[in-house]
Amino acid sequence: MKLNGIIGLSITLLILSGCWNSREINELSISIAIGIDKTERGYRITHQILNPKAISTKIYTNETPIILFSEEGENVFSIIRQNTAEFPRKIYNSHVRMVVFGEDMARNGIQDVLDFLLRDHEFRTDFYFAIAKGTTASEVLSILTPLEFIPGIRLYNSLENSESYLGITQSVDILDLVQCIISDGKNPALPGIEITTGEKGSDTLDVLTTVSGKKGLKYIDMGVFKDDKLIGWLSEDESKGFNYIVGNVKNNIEYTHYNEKDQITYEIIDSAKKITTSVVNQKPSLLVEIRVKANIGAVDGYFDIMKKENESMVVNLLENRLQEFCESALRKAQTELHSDIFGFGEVIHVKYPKLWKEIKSNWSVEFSRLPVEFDVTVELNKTGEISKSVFTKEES
Amino acid sequence: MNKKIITNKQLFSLAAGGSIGGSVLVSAPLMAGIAKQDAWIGALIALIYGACYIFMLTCLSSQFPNMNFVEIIQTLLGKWLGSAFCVYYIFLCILLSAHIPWYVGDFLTTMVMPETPQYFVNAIYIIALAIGVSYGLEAFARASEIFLKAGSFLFILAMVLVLPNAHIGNLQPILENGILPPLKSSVVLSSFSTFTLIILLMIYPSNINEPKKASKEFVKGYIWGGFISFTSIFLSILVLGWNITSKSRYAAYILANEIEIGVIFARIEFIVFASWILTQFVVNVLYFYAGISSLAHLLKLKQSGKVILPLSLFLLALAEIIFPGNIYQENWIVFGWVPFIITLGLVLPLCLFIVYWIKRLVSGKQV
Amino acid sequence: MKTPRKITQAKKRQQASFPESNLGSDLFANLTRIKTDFGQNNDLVVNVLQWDDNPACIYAVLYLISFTNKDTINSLSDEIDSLKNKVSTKETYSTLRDFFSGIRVCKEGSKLMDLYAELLSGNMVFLVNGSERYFSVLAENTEGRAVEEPSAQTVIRGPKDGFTENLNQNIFLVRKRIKNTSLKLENLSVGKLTKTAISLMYIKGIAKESIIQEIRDRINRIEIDSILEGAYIEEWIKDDRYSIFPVFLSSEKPDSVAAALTEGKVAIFTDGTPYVLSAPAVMVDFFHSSEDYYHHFIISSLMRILRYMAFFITLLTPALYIGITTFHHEMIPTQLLISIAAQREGVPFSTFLEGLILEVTFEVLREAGVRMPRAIGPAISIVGALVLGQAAVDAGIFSAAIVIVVSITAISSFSIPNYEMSNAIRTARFVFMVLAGLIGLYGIFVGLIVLTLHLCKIKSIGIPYMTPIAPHIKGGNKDTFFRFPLWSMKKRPYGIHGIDERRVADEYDKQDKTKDQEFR
Amino acid sequence: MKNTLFFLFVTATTLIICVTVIPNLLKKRLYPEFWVSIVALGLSLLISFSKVFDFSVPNPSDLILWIYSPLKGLIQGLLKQG
Repeated sequence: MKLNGIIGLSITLLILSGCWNSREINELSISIAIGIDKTERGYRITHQILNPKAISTKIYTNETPIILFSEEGENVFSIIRQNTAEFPRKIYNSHVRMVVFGEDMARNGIQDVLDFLLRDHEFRTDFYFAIAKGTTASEVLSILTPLEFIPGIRLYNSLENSESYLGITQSVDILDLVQCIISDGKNPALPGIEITTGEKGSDTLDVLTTVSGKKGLKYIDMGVFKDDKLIGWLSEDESKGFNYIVGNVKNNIEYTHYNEKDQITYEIIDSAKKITTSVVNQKPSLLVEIRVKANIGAVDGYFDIMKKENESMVVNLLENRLQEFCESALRKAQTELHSDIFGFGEVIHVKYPKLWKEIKSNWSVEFSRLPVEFDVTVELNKTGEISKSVFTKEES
Repeated sequence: MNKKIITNKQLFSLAAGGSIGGSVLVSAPLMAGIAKQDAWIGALIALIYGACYIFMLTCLSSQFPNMNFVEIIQTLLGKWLGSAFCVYYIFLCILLSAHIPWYVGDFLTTMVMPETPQYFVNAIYIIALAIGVSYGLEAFARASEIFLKAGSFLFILAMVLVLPNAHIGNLQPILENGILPPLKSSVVLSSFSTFTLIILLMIYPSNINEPKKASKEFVKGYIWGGFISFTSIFLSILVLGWNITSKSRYAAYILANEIEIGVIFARIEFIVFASWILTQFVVNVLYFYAGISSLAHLLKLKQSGKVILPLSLFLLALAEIIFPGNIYQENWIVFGWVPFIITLGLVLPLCLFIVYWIKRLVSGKQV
Repeated sequence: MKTPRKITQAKKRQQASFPESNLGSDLFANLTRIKTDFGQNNDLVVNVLQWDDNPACIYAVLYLISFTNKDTINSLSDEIDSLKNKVSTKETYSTLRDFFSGIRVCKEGSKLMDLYAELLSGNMVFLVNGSERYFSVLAENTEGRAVEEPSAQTVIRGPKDGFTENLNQNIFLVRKRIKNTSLKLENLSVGKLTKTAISLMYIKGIAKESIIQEIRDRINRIEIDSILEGAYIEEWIKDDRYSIFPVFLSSEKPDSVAAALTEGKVAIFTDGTPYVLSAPAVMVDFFHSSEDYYHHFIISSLMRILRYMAFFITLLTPALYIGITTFHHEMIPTQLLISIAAQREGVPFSTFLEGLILEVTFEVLREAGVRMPRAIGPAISIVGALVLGQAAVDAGIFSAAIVIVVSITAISSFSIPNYEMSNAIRTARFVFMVLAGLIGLYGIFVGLIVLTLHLCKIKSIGIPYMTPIAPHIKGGNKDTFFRFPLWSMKKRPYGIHGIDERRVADEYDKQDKTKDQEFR
Repeated sequence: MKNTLFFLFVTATTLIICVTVIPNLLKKRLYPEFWVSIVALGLSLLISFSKVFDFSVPNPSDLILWIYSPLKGLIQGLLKQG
């Protein structure tokens, strides 16, 4: 009997002492997006926290789907913990979908925050980054969005969608970002978010009941970094060029004018890049070959695309257009920003390791002088459900 | 004589499990720290000379088909020197049996549940360990077949699922700093996955049902284990890049974090942990078993099963103090573990081999 | 080395209570003796008869009326009447004996103890005045349940007859299926008090001699006063007595016992129970149904995979749910997490407690379903479904998700063909739930490791339980996870069979198999 | 708190082993087993004491480091980066 007592005691000890990390789901406040701003005191961290009651389809409430939570302090981790002092539930960060940096924050450097995000066990690696262009991250996170009630998830989804169907953004997760920052021959570029203007504020539920005229969020431009500091923005066209150069375009719409007012619209369905490098007199030069497959999306006017001689014209128009994008992106990066966001340095590193060791330390200067040529090849694939424009008059 | 007999297939599993368990989650950061993007070449090199090393072990032990390692040491080195080496060997086994629970506890309290005290994680693990050892070699060898299959399957599944995230650019430039760094890094890998297999000599020739074909299975098992370790290092570098790999603590787990294919195959990094703990468990039971059976030989214990429980408790206590923190642990691996295992795993068998040859030459002359 | 000595001691004790005494030559003295030994037993019938007023021709017929078949008694008395004229004075005993041994199963003896045994097994005993011997005639009442469809192991396709409580009937049902002289039967009797008849059945040459001998030895070593069901034997002769996993395949279907015999297993029949044990049985046997072999092999293989999935679902689903929702929230997809979180708003219990309460409730419902009278079964299930499924969730006491989890577990636990295996898994499930509640997935992994170790450790009559998975047998996995076509299962399961290892004739390999297809 | 629980756990387990296993060993005259058990239990108790009362016990890992400290420079050259 004594023995049973002791065994029971030790098992109870073992069990009583368990459950340290157990937390019921309804005791968590699930953070979906984090905004980080630079302030005078240090940082302002904004959490977008789910309100499960409002999202649940069964219970009707008048509450907002998210609760915004902001705290200011000197140190990132301590701010995140600070929240517990005011908030009934511990903030849970494993489901963070977006991390939004305020523009000031990005310009001051994001390296220290990234170290924390990698080190803390709650943060996974599958969230994306964005920069609030011209505004603060907490502003961005405070905007409610229709269709997808949770703004953080909306931001995540539309970033992925705009990457695959628009080709002006790039989704960057923490490993990519860190690799870009620590690599000598590559600099990161992150998508920017802008708040679209509207008369009505978008931080109450009322916004979901109106149809138009509200504030919204939109991905626009790409922020170019040098190491971990934001130094400038690529415009929409330059962002496109950037994405073509790094081979990040999967599907995209382009249009060209074949005369003054009529346009041909293309749907890019595939794009591949190949960067080759050669060294002449200890000076590297690059050739970027971009191969693009495109369908015809629309033809205005009476242009007959089925004519043999017109085909090459159609192709040339698009090739020139794409070349323009790429060149403008390169020009911006080389002359204005001096930041190698395309990873040309890495290409040289792989091909000419010895040369790279010499020019590594001075790469941003070297990069600005780097001769780069573009060779865009377009392959026309399909013409859609109709061949010629139906309005083309047949000459019979 | 109720000698425990295991099949060749089980030897394969034990060797492979032993080789995977020690290395798969731990060695990639160290190797990437030394050889950067060429660490995978180091893994290949380690695999090649490791196979030769295993072959040497089988050559040595097949000369003494009815003895285990402790008996071989005592026969070749004499009573006093032999016993000294045996004590050192037992020290290795017991120390390692406490290290592995520490790794499991450290992993869990670092990556998954930081608020749980490590001794609690260790206690649950060590209970399983004690059950495993007390069930005996035969039962455990059978279980190791299942552990190896399940572990390999889960690991390969994870590696296949993470392939879409691979960037071939992370491997380039190949051999930027010459062949020397990969060679150096291979020493680290083999001190985790190759030299540790010395413990299998406790069972290798004497407990096998078909000793003639066994050496082949031994080498095959090692190669399978080496292949899995290689895959983990290769993909860590391919996906994470050498820089993040070398700076992460458990690279393969972070690697599995990257798995995201549709909705189904997302957030399943725990399968890497599952495969790791399965193979880790194989290694750990082997160490504990080797420790206890050599202790039994040295002190002439009649019923060695009776000391499992007290020793398990000792392991639990030892795991609490063995590494004060992971900074200590990472230094210890380089300055303690590598020379320690090389002494026992490489130098000792080589010495035994030489002594054996000398003795044979001497006795040959006499005949 | 201990057991044989124990047996002799037990025998000595037995002999002390029943003194070794022979019959005397005086009929009436014998009868008095028997009557005193039986005491005030109303069902002992002693019929003293005399032919032709000859004092030498006095004989007595004894039987237990509850045991004997009335028709047999009637026909016997008719037969005796016809004998009347042939009987001479001196040879009454031998005449009677010779006559009956010609037409019925007859046993002779002279010991009182054997006589009692004969009476107690339902035979008629003849005693003749002046003879020191008796003989008994088989007159057992074989009336019992007719052969019916098995109640616990039902099939869609395949034979629908099931074993009954009658031993001879059961043996007949199996013998009918294997018409071969090498089908051997051994009769044993176990139980000091009950003297239950046990029969071992095997096919000589196919079953391994060492296994038969082992089972025989172990059964002989049993020392218990009563055996009322095969489970008593199983519990006594099991290799690892504390293991909850069954190592004897119990079946109430003659066709599956016949199949087990052809695989080289040994069947153990116990009198008085419709369940027949077969051993050695390995883990995978408990996931096979006799129906697997009656359907197309691809379909059967899929069914088997479903059953193995059901095994894991039963074992792990509640534990995984508890572990993941209380420890590893990062593993749940965000949308699912939101919906679970919304469901759990306002639920008072922790997930672990919720799971535990509902699982226990389910077990209670299941137990109630087995024990209660048939007629109120539907009522209970309605109450159970309504209370658990609807009201508890609506009232906000339990979350809907946990009800789904428990239901899935319950349903899958019933798709495991063997009830004992299903019980074992359901029991293990609670351990996993506690482990998951303690430390999450890690606890589940360690639990799985220990479970695997345990399954690899236990044996069934010396055969490792996980054969042919661990130890892995090359080519032995044709009838484990999948069911390969019958013609490709050329050998009997490894480790069990004796000399005769092939199932499919050797010549079949050499035949030109394309010939069959030429007809098309 | 955690240390106290650890100490209690180790002590309880030691007690269980002392009650169940040790008398058996003595009864069967398995003296080597007895001494191994006593040493193992004693050491684990010592370690758990050290956790609660906050004194340090020698760490076997330090022993290994000390044994191989002459090789430190060699290993440093061999296994550090480059």
